Amino acid sequence: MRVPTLAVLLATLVVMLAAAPGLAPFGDPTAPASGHVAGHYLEHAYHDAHTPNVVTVMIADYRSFDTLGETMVVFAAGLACALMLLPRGRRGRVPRFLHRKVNLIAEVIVRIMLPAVQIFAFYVIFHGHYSPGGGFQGGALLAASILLGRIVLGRSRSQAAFPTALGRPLGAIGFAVFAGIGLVGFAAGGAFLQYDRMPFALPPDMLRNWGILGIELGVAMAVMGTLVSIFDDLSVGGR
Amino acid sequence: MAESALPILILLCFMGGAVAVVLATLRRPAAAWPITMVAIAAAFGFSLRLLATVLDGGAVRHRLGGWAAPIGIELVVDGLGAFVICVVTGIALLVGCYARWAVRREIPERESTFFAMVLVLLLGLSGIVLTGDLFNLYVFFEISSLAAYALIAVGDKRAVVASFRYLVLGTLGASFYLLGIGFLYTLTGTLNMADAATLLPELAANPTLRVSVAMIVTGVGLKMAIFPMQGWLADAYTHASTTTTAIVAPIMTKVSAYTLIRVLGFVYGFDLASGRLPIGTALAWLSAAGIVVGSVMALAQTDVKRMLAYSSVAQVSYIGLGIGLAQPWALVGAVLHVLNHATMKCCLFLVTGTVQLATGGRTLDDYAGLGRRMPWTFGAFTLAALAMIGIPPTGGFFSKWYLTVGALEAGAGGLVVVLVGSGLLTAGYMFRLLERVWARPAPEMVMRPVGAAAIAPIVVLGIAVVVFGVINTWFVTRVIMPSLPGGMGGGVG
Amino acid sequence: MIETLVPRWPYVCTVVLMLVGLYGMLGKQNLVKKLIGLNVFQTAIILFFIVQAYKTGASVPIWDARLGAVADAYVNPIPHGLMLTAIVVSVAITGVALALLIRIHRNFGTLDEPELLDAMKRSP
Amino acid sequence: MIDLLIAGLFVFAGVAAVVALVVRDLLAASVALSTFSFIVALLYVVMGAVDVGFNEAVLGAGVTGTLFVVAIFRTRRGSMD
Repeated sequence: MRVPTLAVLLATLVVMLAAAPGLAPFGDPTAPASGHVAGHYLEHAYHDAHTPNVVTVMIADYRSFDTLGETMVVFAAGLACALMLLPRGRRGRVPRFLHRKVNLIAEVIVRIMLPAVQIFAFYVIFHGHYSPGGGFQGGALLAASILLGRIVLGRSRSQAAFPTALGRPLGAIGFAVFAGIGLVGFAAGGAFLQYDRMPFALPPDMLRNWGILGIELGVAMAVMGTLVSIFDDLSVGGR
Repeated sequence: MAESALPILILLCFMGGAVAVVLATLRRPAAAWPITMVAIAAAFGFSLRLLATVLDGGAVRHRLGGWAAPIGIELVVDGLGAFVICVVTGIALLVGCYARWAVRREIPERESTFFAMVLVLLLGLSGIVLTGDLFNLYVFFEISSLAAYALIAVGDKRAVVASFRYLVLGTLGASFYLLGIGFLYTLTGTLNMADAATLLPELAANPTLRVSVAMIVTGVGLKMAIFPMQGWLADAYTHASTTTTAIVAPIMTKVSAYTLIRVLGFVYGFDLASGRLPIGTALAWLSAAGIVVGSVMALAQTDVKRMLAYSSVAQVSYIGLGIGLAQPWALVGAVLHVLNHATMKCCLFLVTGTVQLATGGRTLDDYAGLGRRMPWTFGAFTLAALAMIGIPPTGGFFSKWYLTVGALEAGAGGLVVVLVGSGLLTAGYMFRLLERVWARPAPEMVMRPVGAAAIAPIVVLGIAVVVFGVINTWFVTRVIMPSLPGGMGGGVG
Repeated sequence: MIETLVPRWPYVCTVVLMLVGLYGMLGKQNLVKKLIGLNVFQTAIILFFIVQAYKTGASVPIWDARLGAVADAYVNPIPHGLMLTAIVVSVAITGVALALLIRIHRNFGTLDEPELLDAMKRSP
Repeated sequence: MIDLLIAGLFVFAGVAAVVALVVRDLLAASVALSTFSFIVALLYVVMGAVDVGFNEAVLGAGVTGTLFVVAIFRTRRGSMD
């Protein structure tokens, strides 16, 4: 190991250990971080958005702008891969592991698994209000099912299920859905992403509930489209 | 504090622009540039409007989702923020005008993705400036960095290696920043900047607080290329494509510098940040070292773009020095230098790009006699170069003047020596170049034509360098002083 | 020293993981290894946040009629929400970095730092 | 009891991380990285962060691993260290 590396490692170790005395002990329920804003979230989230999962309310309502930025990060990563690896390869010049002979056992198993994975993914998206999960996890599961198809079922069949050219536009549309839902309340005179100002005849907590579901769908579309497009760019792009 | 929709409108311009570019270019690839320009122009208009609003009525905010501050995220803009956002969008508008010509020549097949990526970069940088939430700032930090990695990778053959190095170090910096706000959060339970600022003074004796300051300064300093973390910058700027360098170099490090001012000045407060751990002094002296190293390295280069990249290290360190001194005049100089350095560095990099695209030349000797072949371009170049050295009445003189006054008032004689000495070094490498440009005979060679749309932004920037120098007192008294942290502006008198 | 560290032992564990990641990023010569180090480092930071959110004996932050809206009954949800974002960011960065690695390999034919420096010297 | 579980998972995570950095076969290293992510996802769940654990399992262990494998197939499998 070279000297500068060792110096950085030692410096980090010393600094991190120097911070220890000011931190709350492990599992301390009275830690300062647990009061203040966190206490407010835990006590009001269900009342505010009619949604039991506090983390979902937090990322999709209280701090939804972070999530919008995060969706932009994913979308930007897709764009970045495209910028670096375009033009994508011509047909027939895909790497060997993507078009070797299809293995019958793998194919049968994957064909049984795929619908299950996709149904589970939709469950994760729509049930994110009540249980762990939401747009990111569901979108990533949908993308994973497509990737599984890409690897096992061969190029032509997996392209028929989800063409490569669809990936990035789907990402853009997902992001637009998210921002568009934010704009509805904004156009009605509220703040950006203020769901309870959306012009529907529902109580505020139900409006937020529906707003959260809408942006989860947008996130899922963006994540699914972008992850598939990143995979396609990495596997066949840039030759 | 007044409510205003302007901050979010600026961000929506860039978000909408990026999505529109991706969707519109599926059918019409030529639509990328016009959409980009409309988005940037609208954002610039909103920024000017925002500056006017803030100067009239004080800071404004926008509560996202309608949630009040520590519960939700809010965008907060004061005089400094409005000033920096105007610099960012203004520079972007000028580079955008230039970009159509350059991108068509350098990377025609990737035009649409490139412009979408530029909008994402601008979204990230504007978000950093506008947000009032520490974690939201991290998200925008990553958006801008991600876009910058991709844009830098589009360049010559070695650009990808430079970009990868930048990615590793940049992610390390962002991670340190995240760790810093993690400590801050465990101490205070909040992520809102204003809320944290009210909670922190009680915790002054806490060792974790000092570690969190150190982590944040290290993380942001890495993005800002403060010595000894400047290694990534020169390669990244040298090998990236013309448009990338012209847009990344002037504004990206400046936005990081502004982040540092905000976190140190407004969240921790300079007194608290420097208590028992001399963060400010360390930053000032490291910046001084960066100024020397950057200037000396610039003197050693023969590749003009690389020379300017090293000079960026030195110039950004001027800003770091002003922040480190935490003295009112020095801060005025630092903020003013954000504007001046952005203007002149943008002008210089646009000229090197134009020369590279028109003649293929990169080294000092390739510039021999070009002054007569491209009089307008090199007229502006000369003004910007004089501003780099710090010759009155250009803007560069005044920002360095305020910095020197600040260093004298703070009693740091050694730093004054560094500031003056670095001016001499800058004069050394700039006059070496200007002598070749103007005093050598014009070369006999065929040059590709340069469009008027490419020359116009360069000339505008060259004039702006002088204008900003002449009207600098307006910036100082109207914009910067009223919004210095902790009522420091009153102390300047 | 020891008496401050023992009650905070999971924090010390995350610091160790952080150092492992940092070593991979700075000490390894292969670029893929650097990237793996980066991933470990980021994961360690996420772990740090989650460790800070933990409360002994508290439930997961999903509202439960039996527990009611009592803040002390649930784990702190804020670091969880923040780290969801951080995980997605780290995956996005990894994707971009891998795209860069493919380009570097195409341009210079290697991903090992010493060979890469040689190849860069040889190419114009 | 739960502390013991957390400690054990930390040990496994550390071992997986070190293995990911030490093996010379990059494919094995990326598998080790996925393992590391998966163990860390379990740690999150044990500490009550169910959403984060789910996300880490899907994105960190699943998608990242796949992307690594694809990139390694297109570059080189061996590493000098």
